[in-house]
Amino acid sequence: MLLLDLLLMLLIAYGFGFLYYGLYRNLSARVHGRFGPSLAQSFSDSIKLFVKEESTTFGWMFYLGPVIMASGAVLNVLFIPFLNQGESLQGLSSYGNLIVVLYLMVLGPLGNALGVGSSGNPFGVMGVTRGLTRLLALELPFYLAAIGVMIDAGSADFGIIMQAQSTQSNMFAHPLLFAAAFISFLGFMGKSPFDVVGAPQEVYSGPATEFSGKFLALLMSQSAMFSFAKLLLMVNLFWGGADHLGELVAKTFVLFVAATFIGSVYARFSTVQSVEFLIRIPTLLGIVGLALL
Amino acid sequence: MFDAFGSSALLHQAITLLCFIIFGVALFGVLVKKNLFNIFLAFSIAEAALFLFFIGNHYAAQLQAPILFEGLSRFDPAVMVDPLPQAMILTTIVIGIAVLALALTFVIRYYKLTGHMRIDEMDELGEDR
Amino acid sequence: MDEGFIPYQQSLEDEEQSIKSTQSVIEQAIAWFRAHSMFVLAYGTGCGAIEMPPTFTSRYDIERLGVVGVATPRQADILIVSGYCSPKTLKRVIRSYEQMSEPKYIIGLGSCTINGGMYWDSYNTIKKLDDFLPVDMYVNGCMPRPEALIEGFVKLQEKIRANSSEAGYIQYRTRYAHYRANQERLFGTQVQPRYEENFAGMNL
Amino acid sequence: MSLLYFVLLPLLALFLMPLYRKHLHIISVMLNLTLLTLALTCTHTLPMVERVAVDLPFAITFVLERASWLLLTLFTLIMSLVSLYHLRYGNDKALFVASTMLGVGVSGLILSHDLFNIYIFFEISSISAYLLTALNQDVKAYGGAIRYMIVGAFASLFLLLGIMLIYLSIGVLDIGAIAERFGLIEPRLQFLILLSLFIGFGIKAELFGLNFWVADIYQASRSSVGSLFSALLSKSYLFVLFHLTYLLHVSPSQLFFLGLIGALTFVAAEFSAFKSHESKRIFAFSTLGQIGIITLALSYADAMLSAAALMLILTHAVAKTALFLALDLLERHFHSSHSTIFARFHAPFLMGIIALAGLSLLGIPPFAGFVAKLSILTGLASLEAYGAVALILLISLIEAAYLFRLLTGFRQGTGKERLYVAWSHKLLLGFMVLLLLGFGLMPEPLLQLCQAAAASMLGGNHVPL
Amino acid sequence: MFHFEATLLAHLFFGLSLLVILPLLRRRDLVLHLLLLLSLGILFYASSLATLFIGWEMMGWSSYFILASSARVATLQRYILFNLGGAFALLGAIALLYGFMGSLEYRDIDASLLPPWAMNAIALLLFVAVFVKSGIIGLHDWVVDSYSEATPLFSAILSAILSKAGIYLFIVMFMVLLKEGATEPLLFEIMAWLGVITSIVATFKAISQDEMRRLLAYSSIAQIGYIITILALMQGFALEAALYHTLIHTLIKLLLFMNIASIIAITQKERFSELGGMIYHAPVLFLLLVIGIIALAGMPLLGGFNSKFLIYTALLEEKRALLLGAVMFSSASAFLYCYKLVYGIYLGQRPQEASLHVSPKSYYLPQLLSAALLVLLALLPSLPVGYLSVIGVELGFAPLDDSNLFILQSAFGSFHGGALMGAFGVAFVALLGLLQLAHSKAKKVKDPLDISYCGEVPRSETNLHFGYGMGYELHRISFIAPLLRHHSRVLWDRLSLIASDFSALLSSLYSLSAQHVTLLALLLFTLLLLGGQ
Repeated sequence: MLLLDLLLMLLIAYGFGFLYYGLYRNLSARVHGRFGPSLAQSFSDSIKLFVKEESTTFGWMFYLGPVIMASGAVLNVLFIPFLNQGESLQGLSSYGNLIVVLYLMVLGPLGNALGVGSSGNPFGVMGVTRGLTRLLALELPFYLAAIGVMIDAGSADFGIIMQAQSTQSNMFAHPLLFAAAFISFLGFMGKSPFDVVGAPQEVYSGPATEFSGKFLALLMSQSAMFSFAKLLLMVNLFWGGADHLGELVAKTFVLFVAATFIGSVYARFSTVQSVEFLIRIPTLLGIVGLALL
Repeated sequence: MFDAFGSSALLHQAITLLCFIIFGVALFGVLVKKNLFNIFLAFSIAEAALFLFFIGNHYAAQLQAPILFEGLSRFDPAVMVDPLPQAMILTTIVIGIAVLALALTFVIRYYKLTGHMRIDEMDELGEDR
Repeated sequence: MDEGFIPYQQSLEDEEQSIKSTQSVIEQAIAWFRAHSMFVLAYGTGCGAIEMPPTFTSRYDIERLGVVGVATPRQADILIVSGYCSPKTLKRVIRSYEQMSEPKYIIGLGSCTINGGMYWDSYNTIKKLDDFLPVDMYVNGCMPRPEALIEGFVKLQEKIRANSSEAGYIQYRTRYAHYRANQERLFGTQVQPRYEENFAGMNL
Repeated sequence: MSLLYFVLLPLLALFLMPLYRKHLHIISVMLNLTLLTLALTCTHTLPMVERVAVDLPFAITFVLERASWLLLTLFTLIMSLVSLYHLRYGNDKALFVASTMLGVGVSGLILSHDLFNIYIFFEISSISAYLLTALNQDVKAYGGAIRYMIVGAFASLFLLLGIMLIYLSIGVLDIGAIAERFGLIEPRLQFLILLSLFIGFGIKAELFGLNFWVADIYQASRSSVGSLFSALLSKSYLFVLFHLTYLLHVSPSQLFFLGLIGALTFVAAEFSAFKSHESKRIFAFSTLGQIGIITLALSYADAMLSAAALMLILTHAVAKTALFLALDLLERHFHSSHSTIFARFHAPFLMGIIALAGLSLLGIPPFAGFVAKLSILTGLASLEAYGAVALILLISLIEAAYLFRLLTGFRQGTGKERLYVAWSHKLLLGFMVLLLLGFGLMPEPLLQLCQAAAASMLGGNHVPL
Repeated sequence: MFHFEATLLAHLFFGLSLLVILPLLRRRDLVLHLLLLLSLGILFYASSLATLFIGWEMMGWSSYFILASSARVATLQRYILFNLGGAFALLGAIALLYGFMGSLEYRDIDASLLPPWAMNAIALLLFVAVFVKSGIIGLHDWVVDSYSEATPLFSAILSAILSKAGIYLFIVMFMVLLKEGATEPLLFEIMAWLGVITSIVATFKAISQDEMRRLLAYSSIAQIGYIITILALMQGFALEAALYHTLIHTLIKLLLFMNIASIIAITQKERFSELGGMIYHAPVLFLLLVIGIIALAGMPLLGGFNSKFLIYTALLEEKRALLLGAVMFSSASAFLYCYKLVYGIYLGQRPQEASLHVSPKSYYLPQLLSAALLVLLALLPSLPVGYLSVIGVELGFAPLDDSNLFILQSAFGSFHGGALMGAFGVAFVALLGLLQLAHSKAKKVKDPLDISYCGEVPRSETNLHFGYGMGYELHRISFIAPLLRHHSRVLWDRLSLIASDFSALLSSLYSLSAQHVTLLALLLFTLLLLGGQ
């Protein structure tokens, strides 16, 4: 039963991940005044990459990098409950908690970074370095917000955190923390203005430089699932989770559309700029939010 | 200051004053003279001043010399001058001469090695030597 | 051969018929996905580079067809050689092509890639790209407009769906000696590493 | 068993020199070992009083109580060790004469219970010190000896003045008698006397303000002689100074002044050594530093602190002797005592000795120096002298800085010369370090001895007259 | 009443130090290493402050003499002076305590008798001792230099074992002996923030290092910073978190330093800029290092996360949100140097094969053991909890729940190590299978230089390894740049300069001629005569 539940969660994450990814491309095309590709375009892309005739690899670590990354994403999906009540779609959340998930979020990228590094391509490492440098500023506001939420709920357990929001969601109870977390969430989603990591021309796509075929396909799939996991995390932490699947879709959709629209209209920050921005505004918001707690 | 030392207070004070003048002269020599020989000579003078001061302050005109001869078989402070200072001074003089001799030996040896005996030119010791 | 739109349309339909007849369902599906997701490495070798930004942006929006630009050859399916190539540039073009994963296709953009175009008598540009790399689709004109390029993509989509053994990358593999000889003639001692060597690697 | 042996035996050995002029080094060893044995046999008969009386009060009195016994044993031990060290280098007439005389001088100094005798032994030890300084018979040696003589003569002038004033005022010279009658003297004269004695002994005991000659003298003399100066000479003067201080019941403010001088000695010496590159000067400064601490500790006139100070005298003497003897080995090899020689030789045993003795000197466990230092610190703390504790700890860091700079000879490197160390020397130095280690690990017996000694030192005049 | 000697720390340190010593058996300075072990024994089994101090100091000088065989003079001086400075502060505290207690035995110490000022002074002195040993920022110069200049094996001992002495001292003094003392809470507050500031600054410094062992040295400083922070809470669960982290950090640093020792043995190189691409030459070492850095970064799936989790929940329970934020920030920044370590050595450009040696096999044993323990702790995170709780219980704190070894409990939630490992394992295997079965076939490049490099063909002499310079960007970030630009060493150097100026002034007094000396003596006499009455 648990296995079925887990599979269902993965399927939902995978499906909605790609759907949202397609939606993102479509929506930003609309913002640009284009029609954009079909909703399934990203899915097609990933399938096509899976069925390329060949994929270049540089050795076993390069091979394992995307696998670790995808495993990380899978774990993230499994350890975040989809719903705030009932037995189903809770995944393995009772075996972990928010702190575990916060750390699981970096496990995949670090594993992938090993793969990138083993290719020996300097551009890949540049991208990884940018990612890690940005990460150190990106996580700070999110952590501050998460700390606030945990202290407020008195637990790091997702169930209790969502329970604590049954009367008033954290978004309204702690708007500053929400703001901090949201800005940092934008960065986690890798959207503009925080998308300097994979700058296509400047650093030749960054970490993804050497990945081709099925590796790229795996990376795309995990990215879709990972995005959904991040949406879930935000929904659970600040919007009290969802009572049923419909509410979940609605909430994640709203969050996603907001992130997409912001991403579509902002220019890219350089690494230094993004670090300085994140350290200043959202971090200050977070500190003030914690002080008001 | 030295009233307690018997009746020759004035004499004692005069001797004390004189000795301290000599002592001062000697100290001046010790501190100012540049020739090593002169310096050690000054030390001798200072010592002599001290001896004089000590012996002089024990001199009492009405007392006898502390010499045991017929009729005088034991030291009697009422009759004799205190003999101990004399013994002490004799010993000290001996020591002083010994030290002076040793000092002059060193000065001579030093002069033979360096060709000078001026204290302000002694620069063989110190850091980086 | 007939000219004009109608016979051309007809020929397309004929081809579609033949695809259906020769391929299994899975192969058809694979081909469909490949045709509808094309990652393009747009190599701006010559003046054709100016035509590509409009093609990709709001005015012509080629993303509708599933065409996306990528930065590195590893991820690309299609290489657009946009105009004349000097040997210096060609070296990089060949290298980029060789680093792409199969199946991979080349679009030659503009007349220069066909016969040298206005550089027909230049001693420092190549005249016929096909001597050095297998071109799958020529889009002629000097310069061709984005519409033409889009049509080229549509045509290439059909070719991909046809999954014929005539595809350029198969040609390059099977007739490598020919291409290599031409490259060596052009570059002399400064020739690139051999394609076979690089890709005769083990299968993990 | 007579206390006179400690003075007469060496003098006898000196007078009979022509009988065995070829074997002076052996005689020296035998003599010193005999004296050491004699000193050790006195353990159970303390306190001992010996009078060579003409007629009271005209008598020469020797007193051996707990404190002086401790120092006497130490002195004979150090003399034995140094003479054993020199055994290998054969007959040396000048060294024999000077060192034996030094033995006479320092033994007499601590044994004498009579101020004039103290003066005589003061002079004897001074003269032998001048001789020891000049042993090398080169420009440095004579220059150093001359400097020493100028300063020493100055000191003896003041000592003599003090003694004369005492005798003029109260007519006695026996220390016990002086202690009884000292209060009768007019206060201003009292002060003058104390000051003269302070200048006289202070110069010789190397206290701050009066000790600016020390580094030059150590530098001028041989390293092995340095061990005698450092372990015997300055300590005996210091002992007499404080013996008199305690007996004469000086005022608390004067004790405080002595403590201040001690602290200044310590600070100035350690800072001076910080930049020095001449190892003999460094060791001289280090000796000054230890004297400063000892003076500081003794100035509190507290039983526990005085015991700790005595302990420090003992451990410092042994450690310094080991260091100076090791330095002597180096100096004989390199004909230099610049601190760079420590990095130029390869002799693991010798390096180990230097390191361990240095650690003891610094007061680092588990060596005996640590016990002394810890006792001093805890003693100071129990007197609530936290400033002194802080000062000692802070300045000890400076001490560590220069001592460990010498120890960088431990580093491996090129250009190292293999240095041969004889077995006898290894045994000797090893014995000293083992002594330090042993008393560091089992300090109780030594501490008890020191406590008893401190009690007798502070207890005033307990010798019945 | 007091059985602290039978603790995890003592056993841990003994076991591990022996382990590291094993490969050293043939070395010349074995005696000194044994002495070091002995000093640790004395430290842990002490029953009086004097004995404790003996162990402390012996540890200092025996390690100094071991270090002396390889380090520069300036480093040695720094090492011994900082250590002695800390030791003397400890000695000062001991003397102060003696002044009030009249005894140095543990059992005679009753901190409730101390007046507040004395307790605070003792606490400050002990802080100096602890901070110096732990390398709190400003007092950390000696750590970095000595770690990087020690022999590679000794660096492991230094980092894995000796760096924990400060923590031990803190626990013994503050949590056992002076528990009843009326220490000003502000002091602990300052200590907590010092710890976390240290860890942040050290983390950034670590990122900008080019030398492997300097990076790890700063990393050690940062990790010990957390422990200091958490200890400053003075709570039972915090103590357990700190001890757990101590355990984990010991394992990690042993693993990492031994790994680096192997690399140095193989390549004879110390800098990232000269290394790279070792993965295909030494894949086992690579895997071991990866285990080490993942644990160091505190990620789940390896033991490193357990202690981080405990630290975070302890801070949460105390509601120290800002402190926790800072700790987590520093912890997240650590990913950068973790990656730099593995990239700089193992990934990136290939090495020149010709100059490689063989790594001693004995170096693998400590690494394998540490790695195995880290994995085991990930699976059974509650395994050492019972052991750690013993200490806490002995000190009067409530024990942690360890009824299920798979689950690490804390007041703020729990996690199941087995579930994490299992889920990851299943996902990993499944995805690997998926990738293998995919239509696309993986082809390994024959020539490792066949990278996509803008159409260029790099040659073997092309420098592709400039990724070792990662972290350079930090110099451009306005709030990090000053941290990287300023060194506390300047301060200490200036202090030393002042001391030597003063020294020159004073030592010129000692070169005066005899006449001047007598003149000064006479002056002193006169002055005292005139003023002394």
